[in-house]
Amino acid sequence: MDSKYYGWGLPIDISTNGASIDQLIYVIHGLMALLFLGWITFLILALVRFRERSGHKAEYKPHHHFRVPTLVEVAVAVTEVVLLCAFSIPTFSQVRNEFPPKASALHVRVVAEQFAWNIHYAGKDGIFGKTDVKLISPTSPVGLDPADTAGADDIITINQLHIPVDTPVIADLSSKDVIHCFALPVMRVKQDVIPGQVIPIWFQAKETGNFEIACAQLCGLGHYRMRGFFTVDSKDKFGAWLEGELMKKTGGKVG
Amino acid sequence: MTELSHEEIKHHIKIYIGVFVALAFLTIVTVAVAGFHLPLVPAVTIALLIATIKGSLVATFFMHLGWEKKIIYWILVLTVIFFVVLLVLPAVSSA
Amino acid sequence: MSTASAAHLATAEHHYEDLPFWRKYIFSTDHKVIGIQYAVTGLLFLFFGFCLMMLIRWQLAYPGQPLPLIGNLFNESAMVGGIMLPEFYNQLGAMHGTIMVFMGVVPLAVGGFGNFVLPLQVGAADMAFPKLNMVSYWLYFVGGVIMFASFFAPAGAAQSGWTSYPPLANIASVGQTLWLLGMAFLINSSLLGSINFIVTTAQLRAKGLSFYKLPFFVWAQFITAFLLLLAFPPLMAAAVLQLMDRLAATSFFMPSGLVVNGVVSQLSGGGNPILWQHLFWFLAHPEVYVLILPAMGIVAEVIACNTRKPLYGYKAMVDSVIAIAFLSFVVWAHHMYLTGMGTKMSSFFQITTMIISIPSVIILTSLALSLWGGSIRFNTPMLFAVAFLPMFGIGGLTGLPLGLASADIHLHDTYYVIGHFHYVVAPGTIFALFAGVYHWFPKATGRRMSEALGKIHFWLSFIFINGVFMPMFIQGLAGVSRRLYDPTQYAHALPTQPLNVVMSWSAWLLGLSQIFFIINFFKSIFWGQKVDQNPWGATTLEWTAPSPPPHGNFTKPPVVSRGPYEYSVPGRKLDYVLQSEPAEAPVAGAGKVK
Amino acid sequence: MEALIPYIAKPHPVTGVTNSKLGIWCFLASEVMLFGALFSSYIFLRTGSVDWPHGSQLLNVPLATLNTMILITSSVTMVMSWASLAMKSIPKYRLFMALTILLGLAFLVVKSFEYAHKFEHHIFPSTNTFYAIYFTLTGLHGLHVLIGVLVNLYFLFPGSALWKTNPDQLTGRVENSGLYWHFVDLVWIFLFPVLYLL
Repeated sequence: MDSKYYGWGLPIDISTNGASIDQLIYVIHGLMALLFLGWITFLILALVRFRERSGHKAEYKPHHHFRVPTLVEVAVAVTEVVLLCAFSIPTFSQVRNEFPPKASALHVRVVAEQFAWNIHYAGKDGIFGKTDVKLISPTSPVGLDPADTAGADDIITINQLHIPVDTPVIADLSSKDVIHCFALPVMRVKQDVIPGQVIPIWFQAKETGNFEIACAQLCGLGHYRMRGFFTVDSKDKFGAWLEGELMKKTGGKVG
Repeated sequence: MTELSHEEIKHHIKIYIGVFVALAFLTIVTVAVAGFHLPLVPAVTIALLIATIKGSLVATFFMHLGWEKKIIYWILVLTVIFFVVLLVLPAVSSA
Repeated sequence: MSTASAAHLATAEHHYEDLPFWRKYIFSTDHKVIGIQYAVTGLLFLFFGFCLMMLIRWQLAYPGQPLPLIGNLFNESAMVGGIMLPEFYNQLGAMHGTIMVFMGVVPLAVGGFGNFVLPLQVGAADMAFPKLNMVSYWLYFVGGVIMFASFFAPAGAAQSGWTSYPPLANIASVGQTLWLLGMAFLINSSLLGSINFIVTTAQLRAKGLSFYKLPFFVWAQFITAFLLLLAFPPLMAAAVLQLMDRLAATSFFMPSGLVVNGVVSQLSGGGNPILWQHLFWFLAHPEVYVLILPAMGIVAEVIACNTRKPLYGYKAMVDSVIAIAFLSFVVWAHHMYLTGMGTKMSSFFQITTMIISIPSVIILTSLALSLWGGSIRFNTPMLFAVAFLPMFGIGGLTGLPLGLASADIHLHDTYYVIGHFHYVVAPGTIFALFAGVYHWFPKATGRRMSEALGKIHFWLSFIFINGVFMPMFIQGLAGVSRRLYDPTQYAHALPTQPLNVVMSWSAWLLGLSQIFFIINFFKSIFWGQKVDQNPWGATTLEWTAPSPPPHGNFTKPPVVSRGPYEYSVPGRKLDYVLQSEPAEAPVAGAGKVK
Repeated sequence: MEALIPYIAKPHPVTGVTNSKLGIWCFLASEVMLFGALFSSYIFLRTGSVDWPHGSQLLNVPLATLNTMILITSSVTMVMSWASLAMKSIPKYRLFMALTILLGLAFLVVKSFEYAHKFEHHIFPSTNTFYAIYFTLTGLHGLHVLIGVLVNLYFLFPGSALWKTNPDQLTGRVENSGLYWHFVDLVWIFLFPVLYLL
């Protein structure tokens, strides 16, 4: 975790969607600074020029109607419309609606629980094994049904999310107990994980590296230590990792 | 209301009896309609229609809203607007 | 006012004088005594909430290190060897929010200032329902005591944030049930209080005081009362549902198939946690306008009085306040962009959020433009009121990126949000409340607070409050989540950890600088400089009554024929004209206020 | 001891209402929002659920119809008690107010039979979300009926002493209590079909 990823401002952006989000944040902060500076100079000017001093009297009716502020207010309204329609709404629908085709995407299930992220990979057959709440136990965090053959090659990791670079990833977020919030700061991904619902999100990484998963919604006394490891591997390194995990699971027997 | 004369109040009492009969009748109608076990949407619309009629009868005559002052109407209009926003709330989450 | 003469007023007055102490000061029905009771209790809870925050800041600046001096005062469930436990940290966070919002700022801004100043400014003898007014104070008091006592409940006070999101709140300890009970009392107290405000403003205005001659402070309180009246009951309903969930094992907010720390939940399920969020934020957004509108009212009064000129755009400000009231009911879900909401709905709430920012900008700009052409006196209330403008400006501006769903993806539930709403509430509302205390202290006690101590209090608070909240935006942009017991666990939060030390020291020094206010406040009650009934030369009706006003306020019911801010009227000796001064024949040039 | 507050018994010349009438209507507005939030939760839970049962199968509809009739009758006797006061006839007022109180109590008795029947069959709010919202809605409504009965009891006995000193004020107060009572009846008029018939 070297520090070129994180600093005082926005963290590094390695997501395909990240650019449009960062652009909106920079543009709006620029406008806010502009508006605030102009506004503050007026305030200081007015305070100094109209301070109480001998020989100076307040005017009962200001002799000129202020046109500038109304123009500024109209300008603020117009910029807000532009920010909405040109930046925010399109980006949000891109993030929320335009899912990549399932075939070309890596599909994972993320099951949050009080104070850990369980990541469920479908394995080679690409089919998730059936899971049942009653089968959940310390050794089987997502309650994988051993009888289901599709689940034999599934891999379940705790706090370890590996994804291949330049490949779209679809993650089905669900929670076992309370509301958590799945956040990947470097991917500009953040989505509440609501128990009783499965919320699909998608993201795609542009660079490899070791990053982290954060929980952004108060979920109890262990909320602060619900940190997961998010690793973006090259395609073959990812394949090798998956293979390694399968070996670990099946104790060397062919999956 | 307090400065109504005797004749007016006697007239009002006739109205109250009339409203009572209407309410009783509409209650029986509602229960009868429910007996048909209509599909959900028509059942809801009819039931709520009847309930709204009964409600407006109670409000107009028993609660004297029929001849109330403007300030009370303003408060009720305001409340109805936000009541509707509140009822639209479930639609918000499913959209 | 019926033809009852002043004599009748005197007998009512005389009868009041010989009431026993506990009827005159404890269970009083005089709006001024109740106002002071609200204000003092509100200030005490504000200070208590502030202390909770100072503890939080220790854990954030030096995570895991024992708290010096008072560390071992806490029992085992809170601190072990002076090191704070996560449960206690979450209690501090949840109760800091609850106490500051529901038991500190609202009672001070609406209960204290509203009760004391509104009847005087509308020229009424008292609130429309004095007994109801007393009941609403004591409901608030009981609610406050329950909240305070919940710290000593087994496993401590509520610890699921001031928003108490289920299912976390449902499975929390008994402190959460006490939180819900306390909230029930606070909600009903504000509800009954708002009825009093609406009826007093609508019915008991002095003769000639039409709605558009009302001071802006009265407008702000009047509109706030409607927000309280119509927005609080949904939270009452949500509290009832959560109480049923916690006590009767219902599942309004508990979905089926929950597994809580390894145990499959036996609840019937079928509920939805999002329902609580909708009902909570349906209240909480009008609630944040309940926090800011009275502050804008106070700032408007102080600015008008100390610039010696009428407010700029009074009518535009009143229309904006009304617009804010309506819009505040249709923006609530911008707190919930990331709960899996569809793009249609998030677009709707982004649009309403942008629209509601416009009336706020209009009010802020009108207040700033009111300075132009004035003769500005920089006394302590004016310093706080003028500082309110840029501070609320920052609070408002930083709301924009949060209002845009795409930018909110990164900034949601980070310190950016904490910085945003604290800029609106701390250097915003609380600075305005300080301005109000300094401004109306002479009316309540007949003595002025010391200017020297006031100015020290202002400058120290101004510097340190910015020291606490400005770095939060930097942390927010870095993606640091809120409510983290130990931020150093996350790599993306490490670079901003030194900022936490700066912010914590600023917070403690901010705490120290309040000592100047506390000394000034209590010293001036007894030894403050005596003043007449209108020390600031203001125009509104409360300055026509003696200081402190007797029971029944005005010896002769005032008759109003002028606008609220008749300052520097050309052709007059004094630079202000009281609202209740009879209107002589229209002098050329002395036009009515627009 | 109130200072001199006008418009307690006489209406305000401009707004045309007394303080207490404006106050009671504000209170009823907040009650509309309270029950509105609960109805909204009902809709939220019902649209979100998969197998929402039909009220008519699980609940005793004839008993509820009887309860509706009781409450409607009590609304009439309530407004008659106010009309008797307006016609300055105290005995009629006492008769109708007593009837209203008895009908209110009858409603609560029928309601307690209904609850007792459910508890015997081990049906509790925790059984499923339908019963949960049923018990919460009817329970809160029943609480409001109980408070209405207590207020009316006050006006039947100690409160009516006001008749000698300030008849207009008592008439105004009984009218306000009537408005509250009609509102509680109005809530039941919507509660009955929503819970029992749909």
